[in-house]
Amino acid sequence: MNSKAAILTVDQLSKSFGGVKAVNNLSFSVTQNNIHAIIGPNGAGKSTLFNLITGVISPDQGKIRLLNNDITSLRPDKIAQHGVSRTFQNIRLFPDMTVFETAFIGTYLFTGGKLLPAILRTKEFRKKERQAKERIEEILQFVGLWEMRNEYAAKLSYGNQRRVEIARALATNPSLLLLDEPTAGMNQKETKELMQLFTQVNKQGITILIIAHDMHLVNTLSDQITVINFGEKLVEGPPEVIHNHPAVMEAYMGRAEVNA
Amino acid sequence: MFVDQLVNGIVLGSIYALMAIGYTMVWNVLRFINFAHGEVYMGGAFVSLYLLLLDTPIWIAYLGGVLAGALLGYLMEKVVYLRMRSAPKLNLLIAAIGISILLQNLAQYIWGATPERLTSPFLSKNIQVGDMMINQHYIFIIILTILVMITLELFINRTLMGKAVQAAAQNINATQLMGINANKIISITFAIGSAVGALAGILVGPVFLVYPTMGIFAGLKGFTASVMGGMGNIPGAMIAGLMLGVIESFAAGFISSGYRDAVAMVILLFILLVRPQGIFGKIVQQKV
Amino acid sequence: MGQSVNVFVKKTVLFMILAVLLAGCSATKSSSGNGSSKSESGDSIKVGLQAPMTGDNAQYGQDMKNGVELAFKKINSEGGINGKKLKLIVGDDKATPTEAVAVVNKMIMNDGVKAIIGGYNSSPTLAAQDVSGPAQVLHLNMGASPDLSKTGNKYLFRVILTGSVYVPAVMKYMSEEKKVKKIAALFENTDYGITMYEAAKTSAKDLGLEFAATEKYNPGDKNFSAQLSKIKALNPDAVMVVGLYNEVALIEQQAKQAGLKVQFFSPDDSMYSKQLITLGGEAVENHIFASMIDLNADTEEMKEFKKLAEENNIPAQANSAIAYDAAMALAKALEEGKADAEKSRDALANIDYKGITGPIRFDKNGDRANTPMIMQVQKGDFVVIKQSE
Amino acid sequence: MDLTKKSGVRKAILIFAGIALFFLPLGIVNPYFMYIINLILIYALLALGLDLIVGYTGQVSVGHGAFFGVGAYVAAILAKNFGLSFWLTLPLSIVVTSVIGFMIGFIGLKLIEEYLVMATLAFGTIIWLVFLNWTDLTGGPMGIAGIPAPPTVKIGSVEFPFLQYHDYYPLLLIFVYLGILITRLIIKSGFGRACTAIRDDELAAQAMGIPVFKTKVTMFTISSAFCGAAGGLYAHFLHVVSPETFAFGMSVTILTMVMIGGQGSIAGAVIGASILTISSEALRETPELRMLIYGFMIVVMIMFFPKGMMGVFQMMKKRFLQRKEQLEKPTVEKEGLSYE
Repeated sequence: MNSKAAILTVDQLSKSFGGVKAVNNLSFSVTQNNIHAIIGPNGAGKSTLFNLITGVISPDQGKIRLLNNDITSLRPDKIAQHGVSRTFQNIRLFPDMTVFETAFIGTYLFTGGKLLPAILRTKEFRKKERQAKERIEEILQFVGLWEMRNEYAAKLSYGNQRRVEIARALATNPSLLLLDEPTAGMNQKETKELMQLFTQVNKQGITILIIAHDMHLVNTLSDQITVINFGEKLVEGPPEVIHNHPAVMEAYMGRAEVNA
Repeated sequence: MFVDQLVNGIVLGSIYALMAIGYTMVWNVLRFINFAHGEVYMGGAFVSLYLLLLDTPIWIAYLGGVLAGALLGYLMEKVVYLRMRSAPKLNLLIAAIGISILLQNLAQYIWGATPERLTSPFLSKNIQVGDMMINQHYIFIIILTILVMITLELFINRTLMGKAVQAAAQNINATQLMGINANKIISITFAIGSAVGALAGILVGPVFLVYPTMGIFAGLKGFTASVMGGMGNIPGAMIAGLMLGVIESFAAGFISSGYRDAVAMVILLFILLVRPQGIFGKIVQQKV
Repeated sequence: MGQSVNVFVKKTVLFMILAVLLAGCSATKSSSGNGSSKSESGDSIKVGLQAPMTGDNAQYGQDMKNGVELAFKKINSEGGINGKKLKLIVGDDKATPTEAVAVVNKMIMNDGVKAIIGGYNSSPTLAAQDVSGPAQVLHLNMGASPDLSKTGNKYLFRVILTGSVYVPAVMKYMSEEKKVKKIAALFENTDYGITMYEAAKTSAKDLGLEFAATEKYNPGDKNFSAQLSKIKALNPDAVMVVGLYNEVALIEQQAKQAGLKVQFFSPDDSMYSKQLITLGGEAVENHIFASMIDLNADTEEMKEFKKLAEENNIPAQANSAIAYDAAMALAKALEEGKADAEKSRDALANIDYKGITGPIRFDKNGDRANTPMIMQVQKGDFVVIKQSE
Repeated sequence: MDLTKKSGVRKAILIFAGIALFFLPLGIVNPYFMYIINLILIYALLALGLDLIVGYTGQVSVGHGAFFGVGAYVAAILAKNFGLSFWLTLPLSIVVTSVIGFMIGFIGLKLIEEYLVMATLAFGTIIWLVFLNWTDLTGGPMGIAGIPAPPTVKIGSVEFPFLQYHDYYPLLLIFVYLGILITRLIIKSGFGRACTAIRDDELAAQAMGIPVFKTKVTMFTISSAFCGAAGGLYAHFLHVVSPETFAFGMSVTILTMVMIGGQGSIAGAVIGASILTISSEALRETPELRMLIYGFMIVVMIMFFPKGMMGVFQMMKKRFLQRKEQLEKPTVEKEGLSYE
C-alpha cells in the first residue's frame, strides 16, 4: 500500500473567516485507492477543508494538488473535471427530479454540454446519450436503486437519498470521492449497508476521502485517519494508532459522542 | 441653474427617500420586492384628493390619505401575501405586479384618468433667497421628510415595537420563537412603510399631480434608492433617496432630460454589480 | 418535469384544436349573424371610436365619446339613417400606435364598422389609417400633424384644422401684436409635437423671429424642471408649448415655481378645456393659442349643442363639440351614400355642412380650410382676442 | 414493447395534430380571430423563450420585453431604412438580440435571485428608454409605421403572398414549431439537463462538473434569441412598432404567461400565451374594466394555482390515476422512462 502514489496532496493550507482560523497550516496526503478518513470535533474545520478541496471557497494560503495538477482555487466544476466528486453533509438533491434523472446529471462531463450536436442530434450525440444511460443503469444497479429509478429522489428514505447522491457522484466517473458525513442521521441498518457500499466503491479503484463523526465507521472502514482540531492536524495514522492516541482521546473522545 | 437643479433634486430626493423606506422595510421582513408599493403612493394621494373634494379640512384630508395608504398596505399583506408565505419568491413578485395592475385600474375606474391637482396651502407662495425663488411647498416637502425620518428612526430604535421590527429583520423565525407574533410584525411593517409611501404621494400631488399611473416611476425610483442604500437599511434608504434625486436632477439638467430615468437605472445596475450590499451596507459573509 | 412535457404535449394539442375549433365556430356565427360589413342584415350601422380611453390621455377620449354619443342620440331619436340606427363601438387606443392598430383591426374585422371617428393623437392615427385605408373604412380623425395630409389615403378625413394652418396664424399674432423676437420652444416628442415645431420654425423664418431654445419632452412626463431651467437661462420673450392640457398646465405651474415669468403660447386648441384652468390655475392665465372653436360663440349650432349637452348631463367641452361635428358630418355622408363605402366617401369628400366649428368642407387631402381665431385665457375663461379672418 | 408502441402512437397523434393545425385557417372566416391566433403564436414564441431561462434554468428575468423590442426594432429599422427583405431582417433581428442578450446575461447573471430580477428590470428599462429617446433611429414615441410585409413565397408555381392575416398563420406556426422543437432538443441533452440541475441546486450542479455561469449565459442568450425572432415576426406582422409595447409591462406579461401556463413546460408556455392573449382581447369590449379584470385574474391565478395550468392538469391526472388504481388492481407505473 505504501508503494502507491498520493492522489491528493494538501500542503500548508490556511483559511480564516473574519479573523477565525477555520483551517490552519494543514498538510496531509491521500494515498491512491485508500479509504482515508478525516475526523475531528464539531467546528474543527472539516467541512471548510472539503469546501477548499472542491473549490467552493478559495484558501488564503497553501496548495492543493491532485496527482500532478495544481487545483488550488479552481472553480468547482473544473475540479470535478479533474476527477474529484463529492456528496454533501446536508444531502443536496434536485427537488424536481427522479432518481434516474438525478444520477443522469452526473454524466454531464461524459456527454458534454455542447449545443449544436444536441440540436442536430448527431450520431455521436446519440451514441453518447445511449452509453450514458447504460452507465447510469449500471450504477443504479450497483447502489441498489434501479427499482426506484422513476421515483422522485427527494421522497425516498434518508439512506436511499444518500445512495442517490453517491450514484450521482459515481456517474461523474471520479478517481477521488469525497464523502461529507455520509452516515449522519442514519439508523444502524442504513449505516451498515452504506459502509458495505463504500467498500465496494473503493474496490472499483476509487479513492475515498471521508469526513466522519462516527468512530466505529472510521475504525472499520478506513486505511488511514487524519485527526484535526481547530483547523490544525493533530495526528495521522492507521486506525489502530489513532484509536489509542492520548491526544485524540483528549481532544475528541473526551467530549464527542462515541457512536456505536 | 445649478442651484435650481439642486433644489429640484433635493425635493425629488425627499420623495424617493420616503418611497424607499417602504421597499426596504418590506424586504426586511419578507425578503421580496413589493412591486405594488407604488400603488400605495397613488392610493394615498387619491384618497386625500377625494377627501378635499368633500370639503374636509386640508390637514385632515392629508392625514386621511396617509391612513388610507397604511390600510391599503395592510390589506395587501393580509389578503394576498399572507396566503403566499410558503410560495416561491417569483410567485410573490407576480402577485405584487398583479395587485399593481389591479389597483391602478381600480383607481382609474373610480376617479378617472385625468390628472388632478391636490391643493396645498403653500403652493402659490415663493420665498426669495438671494436671487433665487424657492416655492414654499418645496420647503414643506423637505421639512416633512426630515421629520418623518427622525420619527421613524426614534420608533425603530426607541420603542419596543420598533425593536421587534428590527429583530424580525434579522430573523423572522427567531422572532416567532421569542414569542413575538411574526405576522403582527409583518402587518405593522407593511402599514408603516405604506403610510410613509402614501405621504410621499400626497406631498407630490400639488406639484406633479395625482393620476392612476403616478406610482410606476415613483416606485421604480424608490426601489432604486432602497437598493442604493442597501436593502433593509432604513437610514441608508433615506440618504440614498436624496442622493438619487440630486444626481438625477443634475443629469437631466446637464445631459438629457429624456434619459433622466435611465440615470437611475444605470446607478441601480452599478450598485448591484459593484456593491450589492448598497452604499451603506455591511458586507455579510455568506455561509457555505 | 421532463416527463410532464412528454405526456401533456398531446393533451395540449388536443386542447388547442378544441379551443381553436370553438373559436372558429363562434367566428362564423358572429360574422354571419351580427351583421358584418358584407351582409346588411342588421338594423344598425356601426361606427367605431378610436380614442384614448385609459391612461394619461383618457380625458380626451372621454370628451370625444361624449360628443359622438350626443350626436348619435340626436340622430337616432330622429329616426336614424335611412331607418337604421347608429351604434357606437368604443376602442381604446391608449394614445399609442400599436394599440391603435389593434383596436382598429378589431373594430373593422370583428365588429364590421362602417366608419371610424378618431384618434385624438397624431401618431396612433397615422398608424391606424394604414389599416382602415385598405379596408375602405372612413376615418375622421382629430390629429393636428401636417403629416396626416400626406398619407394618400382617400378615406382619411380630418375634422380639425391642420398644423400648417394653426401655426402661422399664432406666430403672426405673436410677432405682430405681442412684438416678440426671441422664442423658446418646448414640444412633445411625437409626430404632433415635432411637425408643429417644424411648421413653427418655417413660419418664424418668414416672420424674422429667432428660436433661442428648443426643448422636448415625452408624453406623460410630469417633471419639466430641467427643460425650464435651460429655457430660463436663455431669457426668451415668449415660450411656445406644443402639448396637451395636462402638460401645458404643469409646465406653466412649474415655470412659475421656478420664477420664469414669460408669455406662453401654443399653436392649437388641444388645451382648450376647463381642465387646463382647473389644473393650471393662475399659472395659465394669459396663455395664447389658435383655435377653431369658441364655446362662447353666439351661433345657433353652438346653442343647440350646449342645450343637448345640458340635457344629457355632459360637460360642453371643445373636444366634445368637435367630435359632435365629426359625427354629424359623418352621419350626413352615410345617409347620402346609403352606407356604401365608396358612395359615402364621395359624399363626405363633397360635404358642405354647417357645424358648431363653422362650415365643414374638405379639400383633396381631406383637410378643412377654415382659418383659426386667436384665444387667450383671461380670468379663468377662454376669450377670443382675434376673430378668424 | 408496450412502451415503444405507446410512444409511437403518441408521436403519430402529435404529427397528425401538428399538420392538422396548418389547415386551421380554412375553418375561420373572421380575420379578427385569425389576427388573435397569430398574436397567440408570437406570444407563444416569447413565452417559450422566457421559459427556457425562467422555467428550465431558474433564472428570473423581467427584461425580456426589451429583447422582444430589440428584435422588432431591428427588423423595422432594417426594413424601413435599408429596404431589406423579411428573410434578411429576421435572421439579423435574431443575431442582434442574441448579442445584446449575451452581453446583458454576461453582466447580469453574476447576480442571483432578487438581485438578478432587479438587474434585468434595470436593463430592460434602459433599453426601453433608448427606444423612446433615440428619435432619429427609432422614431421616439411615434415608433416606426409602414413596415412592409414579407415578400411573396413561391413554391414551384404556387405563390403565397402576405396580404391578410390568414397568410401569416403558416409562417408563424412554422416558427412556433421550430421553437418547440429546439426547446425539446435542448432540454433533452446534456446542456438542458445541466440547466435543470442549476435550477434545482446550483452548488450540487457545479460539483458535478457543470460550468454554472457559462451554462446560464448560454441559455440566457438562446432565450433572448427566441424573443428576437418573435420581435422580427411581430414587426412584419403588425407593420408598426412603438416603444410602449416593449416597456416593463411586456416583460411582465410574458413572465405571467409562463407562470400561469406552468413553468418548465412547453405546453404550459403555449397555454399561458393563449389564455392571456385571449382574455386580453376578449376584455376589449369593456375598455374601462379591461386591465382591472386582467390584474385581478393574475392575482387570483397566482394565489390559487401557483404551478399554473400545468399544475392543475397534473393534479387532475394524479387524481385520475389514483382512482383508476383503486378501481383496477394496483399495477406498476406505466409511464416508464422519460429518457428513451
